[in-house]
Amino acid sequence: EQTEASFSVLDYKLHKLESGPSANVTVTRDDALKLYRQMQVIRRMETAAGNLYKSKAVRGFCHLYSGQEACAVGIKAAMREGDALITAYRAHGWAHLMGLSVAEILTELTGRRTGCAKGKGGSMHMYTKNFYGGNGIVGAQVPLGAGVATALKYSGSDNLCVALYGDGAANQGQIFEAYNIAKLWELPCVFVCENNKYGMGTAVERASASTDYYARGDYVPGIWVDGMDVLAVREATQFAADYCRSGKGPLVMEVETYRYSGHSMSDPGTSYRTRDEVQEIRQQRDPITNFRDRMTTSGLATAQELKEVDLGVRAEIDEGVERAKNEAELPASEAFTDIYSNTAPFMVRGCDPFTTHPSHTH
Amino acid sequence: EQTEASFSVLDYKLHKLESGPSANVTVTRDDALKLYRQMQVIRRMETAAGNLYKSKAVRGFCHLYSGQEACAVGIKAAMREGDALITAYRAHGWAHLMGLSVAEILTELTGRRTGCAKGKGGSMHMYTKNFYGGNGIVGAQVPLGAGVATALKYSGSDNLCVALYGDGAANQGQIFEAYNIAKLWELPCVFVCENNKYGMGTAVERASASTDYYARGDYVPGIWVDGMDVLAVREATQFAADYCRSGKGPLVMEVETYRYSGHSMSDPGTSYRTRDEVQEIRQQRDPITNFRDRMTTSGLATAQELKEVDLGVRAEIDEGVERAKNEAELPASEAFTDIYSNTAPFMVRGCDPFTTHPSHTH
Amino acid sequence: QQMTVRDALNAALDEELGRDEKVYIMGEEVALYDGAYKVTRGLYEKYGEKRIRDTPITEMGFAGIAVGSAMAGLRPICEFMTFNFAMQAIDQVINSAAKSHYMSAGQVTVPIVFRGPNGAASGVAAQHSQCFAAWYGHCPGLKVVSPYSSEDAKGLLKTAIRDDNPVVVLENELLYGTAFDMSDEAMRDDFLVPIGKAKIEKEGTDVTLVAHSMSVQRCLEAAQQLQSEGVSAEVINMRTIRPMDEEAIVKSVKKTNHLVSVEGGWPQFGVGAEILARVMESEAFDYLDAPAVRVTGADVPMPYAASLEQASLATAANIVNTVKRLLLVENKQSVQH
Amino acid sequence: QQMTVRDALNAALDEELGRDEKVYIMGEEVALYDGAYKVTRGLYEKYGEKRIRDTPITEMGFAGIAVGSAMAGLRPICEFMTFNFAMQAIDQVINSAAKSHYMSAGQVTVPIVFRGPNGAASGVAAQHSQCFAAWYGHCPGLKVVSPYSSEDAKGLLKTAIRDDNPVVVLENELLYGTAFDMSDEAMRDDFLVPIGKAKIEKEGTDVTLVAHSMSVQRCLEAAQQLQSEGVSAEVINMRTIRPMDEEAIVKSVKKTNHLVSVEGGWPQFGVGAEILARVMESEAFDYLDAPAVRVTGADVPMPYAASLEQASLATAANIVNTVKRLLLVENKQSVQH
Ligand SMILES: Cc1ncc(C[n+]2csc(CCOP(=O)(O)OP(=O)(O)O)c2C)c(N)n1
Ligand SMILES: Cc1ncc(C[n+]2csc(CCOP(=O)(O)OP(=O)(O)O)c2C)c(N)n1
Ligand SMILES: [Mg+2]
Ligand SMILES: [Mg+2]
Repeated sequence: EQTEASFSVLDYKLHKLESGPSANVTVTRDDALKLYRQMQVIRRMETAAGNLYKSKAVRGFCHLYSGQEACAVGIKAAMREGDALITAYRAHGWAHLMGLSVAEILTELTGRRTGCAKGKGGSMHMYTKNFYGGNGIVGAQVPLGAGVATALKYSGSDNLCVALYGDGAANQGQIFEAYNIAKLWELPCVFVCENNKYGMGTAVERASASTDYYARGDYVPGIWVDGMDVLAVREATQFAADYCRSGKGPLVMEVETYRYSGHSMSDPGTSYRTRDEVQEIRQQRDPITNFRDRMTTSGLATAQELKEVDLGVRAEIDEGVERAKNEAELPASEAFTDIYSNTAPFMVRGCDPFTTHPSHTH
Repeated sequence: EQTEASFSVLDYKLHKLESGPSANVTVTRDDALKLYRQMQVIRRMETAAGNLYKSKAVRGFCHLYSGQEACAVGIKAAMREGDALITAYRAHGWAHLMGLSVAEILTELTGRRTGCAKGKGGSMHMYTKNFYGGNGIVGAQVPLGAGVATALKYSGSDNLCVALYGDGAANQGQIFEAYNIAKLWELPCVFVCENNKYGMGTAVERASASTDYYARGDYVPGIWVDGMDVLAVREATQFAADYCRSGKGPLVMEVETYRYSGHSMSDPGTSYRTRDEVQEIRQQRDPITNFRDRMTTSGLATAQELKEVDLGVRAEIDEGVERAKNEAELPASEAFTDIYSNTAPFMVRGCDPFTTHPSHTH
Repeated sequence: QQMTVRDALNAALDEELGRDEKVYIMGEEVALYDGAYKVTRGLYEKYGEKRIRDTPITEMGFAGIAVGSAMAGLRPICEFMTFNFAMQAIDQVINSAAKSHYMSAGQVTVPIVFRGPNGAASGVAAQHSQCFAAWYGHCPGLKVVSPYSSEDAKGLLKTAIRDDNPVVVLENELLYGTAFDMSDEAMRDDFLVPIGKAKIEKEGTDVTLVAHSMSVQRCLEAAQQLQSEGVSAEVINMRTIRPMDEEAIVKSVKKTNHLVSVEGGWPQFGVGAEILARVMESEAFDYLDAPAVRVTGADVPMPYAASLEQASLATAANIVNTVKRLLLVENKQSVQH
Repeated sequence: QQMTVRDALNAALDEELGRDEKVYIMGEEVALYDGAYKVTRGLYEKYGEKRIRDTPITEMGFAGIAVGSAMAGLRPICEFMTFNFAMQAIDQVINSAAKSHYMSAGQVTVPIVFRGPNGAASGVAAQHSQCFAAWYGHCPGLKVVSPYSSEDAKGLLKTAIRDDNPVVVLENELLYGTAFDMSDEAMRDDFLVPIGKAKIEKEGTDVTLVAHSMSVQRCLEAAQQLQSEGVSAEVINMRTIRPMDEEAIVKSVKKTNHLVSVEGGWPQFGVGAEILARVMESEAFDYLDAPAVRVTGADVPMPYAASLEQASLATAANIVNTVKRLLLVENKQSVQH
């Protein structure tokens, strides 16, 4: 049994950087087991969320992260205590990595009392300490993330903020506005473009005049990394974080990845790409399968050990699903609280002039 | 007396272009006289506008173009019949070059019947055929210009649209959105950044993480040109126009120039830059003085001939000022027309429920 | 025959694209993907990429481009995937589209349609559920329509496309799949519904219910319930938010002497506020036997969970209870508190 | 002593910057240039560039950054050079600032102030003259204030800065240079004006005039004219748009039995619409001896020229004429038509 092993990762691409992270990455057995487990939890949780959606227990939008697990898990592994993060609506995995339990996430999706946002947020709007959501407006989270970085720098901490966005979002003007201010103010912000090849049904080349997302910060240095390789992502994030913490300002990181499901549950995801394309990536580039192979081949863990991890994951998910189905529903009164913070109680106007509700419950 | 002469201009800077315009520019005597006269009309008209403002005949904002004449005149000289243009609020010069008389412009400023927008637009909002304004919202005119280019391409013409914006505007996200769509759609649009060194009181380095405005289109090729040299601007615009007309899509052109006055009439323009700085540029780089010198030195025209031109210009301006002061004011009824195009007459609500006004005058 | 609102909108687009070469559609996913909500289904295949254009996710940029192209003579139909996202572009809608004709004293015209779903869908939470009728209705230079049925949808959209001014067409995602009867006239390709005219969906004598979009349905449900309790409600489908058909409302109030406005959006500074104010300022005021009141969405950002969302959206019960209060009908179901 | 609104705002900023290290100011030209309208004069010099930050002209970007920094614990004051430009950023104001506390069930707080001049200034035409009071007032999650006098300005801004929620402070450029009396209390650094409470600027018995910002001045002028004709007008300065002080209005109407709302913005779906609707829905309705009506800006994009602008902005004469109509006072000046 190995206590650590090294692997070579796909070459990074660099923009306005003299040197990049190491293409040879070492990982300990413990870390590897953790990374593996986290990816599995996300994969299985998304499957569970998808099933709950199909059974109509989840409503509205539900965007799954399956296929992209190495991005979140790799980035999180390089983040420090106190580092902050913000992402878009494809947020379940991140909500979990940042601290929410599977049950808190799934019960939010089904609108139960234990939901992490008391049923007010739903799939797209989950939050916890240092995790600023969950945002449903494409691109809007990026300036917000730069703002979080502003606060971190302002308070003199050496923490940073990671702001994620998709390849579709990458064309949004406000992202360029955020790049500019982040560079002028030397903000400790890692802008991460998760390039999963499509924004809804639009392939990257159809939406972006340049698909070199890592270079689109112009004067902001950038780095491209294989987003299907959790070790590469971790290494690149470590590099980016060091860069930011050293006071050099922001950095753009493109993680190239793939989304297995449709854009959201209502999208079969087959009209704008072939089933073969999806199958091929699942078979050849799956971040979990490949990492499992690396672990067993290198002797970091045995197939049996990983199977046990899988069983533990399944139990965790099963419990979450159970609670998602059986916890009590939220009372209607909950709809009228939390409109304002720290404000004297008042009566909230309901749907007719004779119907009002207290703004605070006791 | 020479019929034409050649001059060398400051080196262009190129972004993602193999080759650029010629640094040796030839101009005929007739063209030179026209360029000279146009610059003088703008310079004198702006002085007149400023004076009318100071005498309180002009209200609100009044942004003068003095110092930047070579940009507009040089660009216009390379435009073809049917080419379109849009700019921001520093629009008097352009309004004139695109076809409005000095009197139509100055009477608009003083709110008289013959004003080019019937007193509804004022300094920032002037329009005429192929000239889409005059826009008071920083940056907003750039997507509009790309839209005009969309229409030109759609209708199969080989005309193009010039969309101008300032160095301050250059950071606006919607400009990057416009670059992207213009490139994807291969629009015949020349994006022109008039870098006059300041956006209100903010020097370029304080607002822009990169001040290489000609390169900020990333995947859109760009060219830098000396905006104080009307011949350089004309030559570069000719190059850009040829590029666009050949179907290659958009191009970014940075014209480096200088604004002599404050940002608007309420800005003395001296708190964020020194008087010396302004004086030095006026003395050494003034586009009109320098061009006059070139003309006389090369024998394209005599000092006497240019003096006569100046006299003609003065008469034109004087007449405009006269009318600006003496034409009849606009009747209040004008405030209530032109809200909608081609719509049945209706009564417009005035300032109280008992006061209404016809939407159409006869 | 029956037709869904989606198909009615699609037919309107198809007919107007066929009729005028200058009409084109742009927006996210409108072409290859057939529209996020499939309103543009089949049009890309039929008209090709010159006429049906996918855009990047850059609302401000593409809305500005659409407006510019209208200024230069085209007749763009700019689809916003939902009007929530149009907030990123609202400066171009108001400052560039709505005001340019006026600022130019009529020299610039902006014949453009902004369309897409508006208001709450199901379970899409606070950022995806806002109703923008009052915001757009506030602004001179814009015309604003909000269709309910398939006839409304087809006729108003066609009129909007032919209008020489910027028209905001506020659709409703929940109605896209709803089938309505279409008259023979409405099936024709010259069917137009005038902007600025409301429609009486149901005649009645005791109370006037004025609503737009989805809320018309709530009113019709309420009217049915009220009928069974002996109250005859007249239901007015506004169809247009700006210019509002004040005359239709006044006329109805003169008959019924009671008015309730119903909408899906927030109560304060909403559509109902304007309706009540208009009635107060008009001759209808003297005919009111009770104050006019508003039924609206609750004054909260929209929550996600079903149990909470339900409490935040006006139902037929809210309307019925409100009407009974006004009419002092014996209140069988007690008013919630 | 007297103080201009500009100085009052400046004092509020200075005091709160001094009081709480987490408060900082950002916006275009707020630092080196001392503010486009000089509201932040001297603060950069005093507090330095960490606390007073110039931004590039990128409203959506810097507003988003301000909101994000509030989420992470700072208390930003985000100046918009005017609220017209905030339209480019309104998605961040509504979808990020106003809704996040709710969507997160209280986990995220957004203690931010958005401030700047709102409504018409002089001769700045259609794109620079819009009043956004009704738009922002529409949205739960926001608080919206609109000061008139120097006391209002100082007290409301200080309260807004200390509030843990997003507060939109709608100032008025035309009032910046106006001097008002300041009480001793108002000069102190602990002077606060509560959000949600209106102020009676002048007591009266015959008609209630309700207004905000600049329009309060128009009301006071009108009240004076009316006085000389024997009509006693009560003038209510709303101070807050959301939450509106309905109680104050109702109480006054119960006394005067007449109501006129006055505002600078567009008539339809404006502030007055909400006031009229509220009164109609409240107990005040039964006390009205005549319908309440609105005095507003005209229903046009703002024209540039003085002669046209004047016809588009409500004057004291509009108020006087309107009140006389309501009160059926003999109408010496005939109503315009
Ligand atoms: C401003 C805005 N425009 C449009 C949408 C609708 N929308 C939601 S997700 C999405 C695609 C985004 O693609 P990408 O950024 O690549 O992220 P991915 O879904 O691939 O993770 C679109 C168009 C939105 N939510 N917000
Ligand atoms: C969206 C927006 N924000 C702010 C303003 C206020 N403003 C008007 S002009 C200007 C400076 C623009 O500078 P630049 O683009 O360099 O143009 P210049 O004035 O130098 O020609 C600013 C901040 C505005 N009109 N629109
Ligand atoms: Mg994507
Ligand atoms: Mg400039």
